[in-house]
Amino acid sequence: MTVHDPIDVEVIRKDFPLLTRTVHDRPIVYLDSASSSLQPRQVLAAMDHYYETTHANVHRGVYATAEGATELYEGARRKVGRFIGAPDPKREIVFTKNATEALNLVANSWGRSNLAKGDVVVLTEMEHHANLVPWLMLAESIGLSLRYLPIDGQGRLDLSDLDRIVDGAKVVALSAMSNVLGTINPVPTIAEAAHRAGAVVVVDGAQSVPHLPTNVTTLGADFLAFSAHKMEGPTGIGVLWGRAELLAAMPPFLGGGGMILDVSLEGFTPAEPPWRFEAGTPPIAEAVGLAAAVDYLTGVGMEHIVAHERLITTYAIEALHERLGPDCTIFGPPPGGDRGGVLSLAYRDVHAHDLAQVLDQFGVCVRPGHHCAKPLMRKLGVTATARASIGLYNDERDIDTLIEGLNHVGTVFG
Amino acid sequence: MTVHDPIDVEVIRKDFPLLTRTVHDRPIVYLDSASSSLQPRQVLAAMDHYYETTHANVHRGVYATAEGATELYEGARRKVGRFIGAPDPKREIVFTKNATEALNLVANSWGRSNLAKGDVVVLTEMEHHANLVPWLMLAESIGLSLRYLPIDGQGRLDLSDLDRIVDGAKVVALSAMSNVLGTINPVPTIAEAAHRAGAVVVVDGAQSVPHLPTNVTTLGADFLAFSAHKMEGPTGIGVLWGRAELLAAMPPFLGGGGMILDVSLEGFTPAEPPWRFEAGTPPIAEAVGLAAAVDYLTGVGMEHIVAHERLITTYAIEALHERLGPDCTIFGPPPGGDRGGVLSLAYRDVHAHDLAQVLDQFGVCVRPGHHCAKPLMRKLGVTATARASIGLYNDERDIDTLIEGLNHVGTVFG
Amino acid sequence: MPGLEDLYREIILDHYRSPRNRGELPSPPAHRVEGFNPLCGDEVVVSLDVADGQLRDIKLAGSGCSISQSSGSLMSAAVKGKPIDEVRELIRVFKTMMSVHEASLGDDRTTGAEDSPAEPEPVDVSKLGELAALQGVVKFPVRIKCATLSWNALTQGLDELASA
Amino acid sequence: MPGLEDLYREIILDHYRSPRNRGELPSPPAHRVEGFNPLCGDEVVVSLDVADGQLRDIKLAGSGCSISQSSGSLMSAAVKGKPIDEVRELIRVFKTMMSVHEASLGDDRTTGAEDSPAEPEPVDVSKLGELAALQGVVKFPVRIKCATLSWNALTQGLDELASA
Ligand SMILES: Cc1ncc(COP(=O)(O)O)c(C=O)c1O
Ligand SMILES: Cc1ncc(COP(=O)(O)O)c(C=O)c1O
Repeated sequence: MTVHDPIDVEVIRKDFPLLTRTVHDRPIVYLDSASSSLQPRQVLAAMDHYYETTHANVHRGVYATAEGATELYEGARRKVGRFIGAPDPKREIVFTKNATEALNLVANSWGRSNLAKGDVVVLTEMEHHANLVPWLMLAESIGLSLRYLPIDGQGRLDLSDLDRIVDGAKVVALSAMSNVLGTINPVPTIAEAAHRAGAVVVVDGAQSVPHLPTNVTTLGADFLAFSAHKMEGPTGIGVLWGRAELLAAMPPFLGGGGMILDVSLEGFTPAEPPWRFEAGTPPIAEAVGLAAAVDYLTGVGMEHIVAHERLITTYAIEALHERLGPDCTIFGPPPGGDRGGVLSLAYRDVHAHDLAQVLDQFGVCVRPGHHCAKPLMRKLGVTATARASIGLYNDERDIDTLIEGLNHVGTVFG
Repeated sequence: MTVHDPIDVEVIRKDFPLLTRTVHDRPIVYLDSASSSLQPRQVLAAMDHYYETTHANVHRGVYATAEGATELYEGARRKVGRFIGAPDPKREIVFTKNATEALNLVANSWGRSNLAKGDVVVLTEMEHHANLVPWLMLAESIGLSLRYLPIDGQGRLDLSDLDRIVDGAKVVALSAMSNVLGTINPVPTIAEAAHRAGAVVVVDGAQSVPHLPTNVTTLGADFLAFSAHKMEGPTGIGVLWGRAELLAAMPPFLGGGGMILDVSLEGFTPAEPPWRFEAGTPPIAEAVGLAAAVDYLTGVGMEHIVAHERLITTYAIEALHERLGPDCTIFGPPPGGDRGGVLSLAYRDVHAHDLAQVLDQFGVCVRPGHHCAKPLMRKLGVTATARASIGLYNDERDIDTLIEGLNHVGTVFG
Repeated sequence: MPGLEDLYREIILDHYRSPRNRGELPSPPAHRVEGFNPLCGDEVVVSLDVADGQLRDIKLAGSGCSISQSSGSLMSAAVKGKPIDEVRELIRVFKTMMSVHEASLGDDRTTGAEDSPAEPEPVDVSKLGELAALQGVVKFPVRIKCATLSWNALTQGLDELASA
Repeated sequence: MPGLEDLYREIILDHYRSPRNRGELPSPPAHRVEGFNPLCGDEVVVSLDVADGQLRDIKLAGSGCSISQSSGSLMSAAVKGKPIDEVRELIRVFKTMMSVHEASLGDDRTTGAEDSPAEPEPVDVSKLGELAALQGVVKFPVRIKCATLSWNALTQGLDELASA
């Protein structure tokens, strides 16, 4: 059966200037979108245009460019909100510096005002440090009891004990898609159990929002965090979506300009959400860039992106198995509906660092390391993997070059 | 006496694309650099070049672009460190999202680990909310005693009681230059008294670093915070400089990837500074842009910038007095060595908002409001001022247009 | 490009120079509400004397720009002595005129077609009397918050009284 | 553009495949130090048996890439049985070869002339014996941290013993 690829990769690739560069005299093969995606020229043009025609600080100016900048910034907020199906985009989208700050904001602001000693927080064994360390820090500070949803042999969450694990929990915080295993977690199922148990559901969407159509309501999330730089947007901006009622009841996180209603030498009154959580000059140009990235992704179509990436992921898994056989291990689930385009690889007993080094000679960009998921690495029994991850601009030839490089690893390390 | 202007404004202005735009059919007159400066094309080009040739996540890749991105990012750290005379640029510069986050970092990380109930923190009556609200929040949380250095009738700090006020203080936190009054504070003198009293000195350099040559050692600072977007750099990045020994003893602020040495399901070990304080993907392109801004400012020469801006500031103050007489009030000190280019204006009894609205019709960008310094506004007996602030690209004609606009205010509100 | 004359109509400047119903009512018995515009520092204090479903008296204090002051003054003149449901209806019509998007500051109209929300319902400006002079404010989105400051405080006051 | 042969010299691959002095010494009496490379997850455990100013025995455990493993193995072979000051001197020479900038990862050489620090002192590679094979690592800045991992742990161990 041939599956139709809804994306014309040749056309898409023309939008990404970095893909025209060569590395060690070979065309670059970018397989590190899970770390950070590339940016299309439309995103760069939107930011340049902003700086060249409309830059000004937001929210406090009446002159034309200040008004224009404010409109662009608040327009970006609404656009991002609609992109994830937020019921009230204007009030529920908080711009942060990255997904990590968004998760810290939840742990600190919501956490410190709603959790007390002994309260149970449920995480999973596959969490990124961004959705782990903030809770560990909070646990150290106020004394939480942390529980973990385990993973099974194929890198899926083992839900056989779900109800018992979430029982009595105040928070269930989990990644919608693993940045190591590519597993797309059944967030709606887990959220339902969590809500039945009375817990608030915090979803780390850093990997899912760029690659899957997202609707916070069907997801069952109470909070959702993600980063622009993984979804064809710029560095320097992330997003926290939170349910309006929850945000409204939360104390500020950082203090400063823009997040207050009034300040005296004795105290202050915070502003309404989302501004309450945006202290200081926000990432204005970055919000403009993120809005352009959302337009870009929407223009291509998230459904098409899913289909294309699934095609390439399946091709990659099958080709790696066929051409490298038992020399190559791929962590995570087999191809299928819950399999995203993140391939953590091992090749014989060669260390991930060495794999990535050899692959670099072929222009292939893969990332070696623990991928900020050290507990998961321990569980998998490795210290590092070499991770190839797929974006909308990747095609079968990229996978072929990856395999060519892996074959050469065999030659070097014989 | 004619004073020589070391800057050729016509040449400088060519670098700033936004200055070619018109507003209401008039050339834009940008007098809002204290809110956010404009960006020269060199800064935009550096960021575009980065995205188009070298973008990758930092610190965890071995492939060519990841290595290049890491070098650019760490190179920016060193360049910024040298720009402010940091003794150990590599280890003492923390990139944050803005000056506000930098000050929150100090209040939270250093503050929570070094301050206890009843401890004295000294601020000034002219602080920006960014250097006020974080301390108010900390005071609310752990119970601090806040004292304020008062201002005198000319908008200078009144130091007659300095030793008594800082006596017993653990922290003295102050702005090096007021964003409302333009006052350049005698930080070295205050820092000396603070250090004699055993206090740590936190300097808000958001207004001073863009406009004055800065050396953290001669300043006597223990911490210094500032933002790129006020110094011809991009939005989305700020800087905290801290003395190496202080940073080394501080706990992390935000938790996540990049700031850890090790993580297990039970706890974590933080990395060394500065990385300990940079959780998640940092503002990489923004660091590249900030480095280009530092190059730009250094290329023009900070000494030249000071001289030029002083010239325009003096011209402005004198021309406003001469041409508008008692109709126009300028808050802050008279022209002189401690007078920066921030002019908070009142015109008759017309509200700042209306002033700015009329000025907008002349293409003049000034900012009305409390400038995130509500306590200072109360002290000055106003709810808002219209603030015209000067950058290296402003000249006498900009001031003339400002005055033309103010004259028209008289006509409208007659 | 809207000109200043759209904003600074003669009625507005008149109410700015000579605000009606200026001051505070003793509270209690009057109900007192404060409003801030965090963006520009404008403050308003609205005192309400409500009895028998009627807004018997209203006074405004505080300080702000010509738009926030004149809007408050125009509002006080329009609502004073009116039954509460008439007041509520006037608030609704006025806020519709102000396009209901003021909370976001930058409103949808200006950010391109695909960003546009459903068209706001047309407003019967004739109901508004002198208040119609504030219509020009809509062309200056940043000033909408100024125009609605005292109206929001009034709404809050009525809500508090209703739920007390 | 440096090629892989600069990095993966034969000696390095040999020490990677057959690491010398592998394991741990019972501690106490041996001194035990752990090193992490947070960037890639490499871990090393160095056990030191020091007495009478002499590094009597050394063993290395942990896991990591070919560079960190072979560097550790080469180091152990070079320092085992040596007087402490000779060990310290070897560390100094080795770290100079590694260009002392490893802490910053991106090092100054590559970011333009005005960024360059003072030239590092020239290294007498002849002192290094087989360790000279690691010279090629300098061309791969990201890998310098791998090469110095066990050396930093050794330094820390000696420092701890010296101040104990
Ligand atoms: C004196 C002063 N401190 C702090 C800040 C805060 O800077 P940012 O908004 O970039 O965090 C500003 C600018 O708004 C300022 O003028
Ligand atoms: C699953 C997951 N969560 C969180 C993050 C953190 O994102 P950022 O570094 O942009 O804050 C990442 C990416 O590194 C991720 O993959």
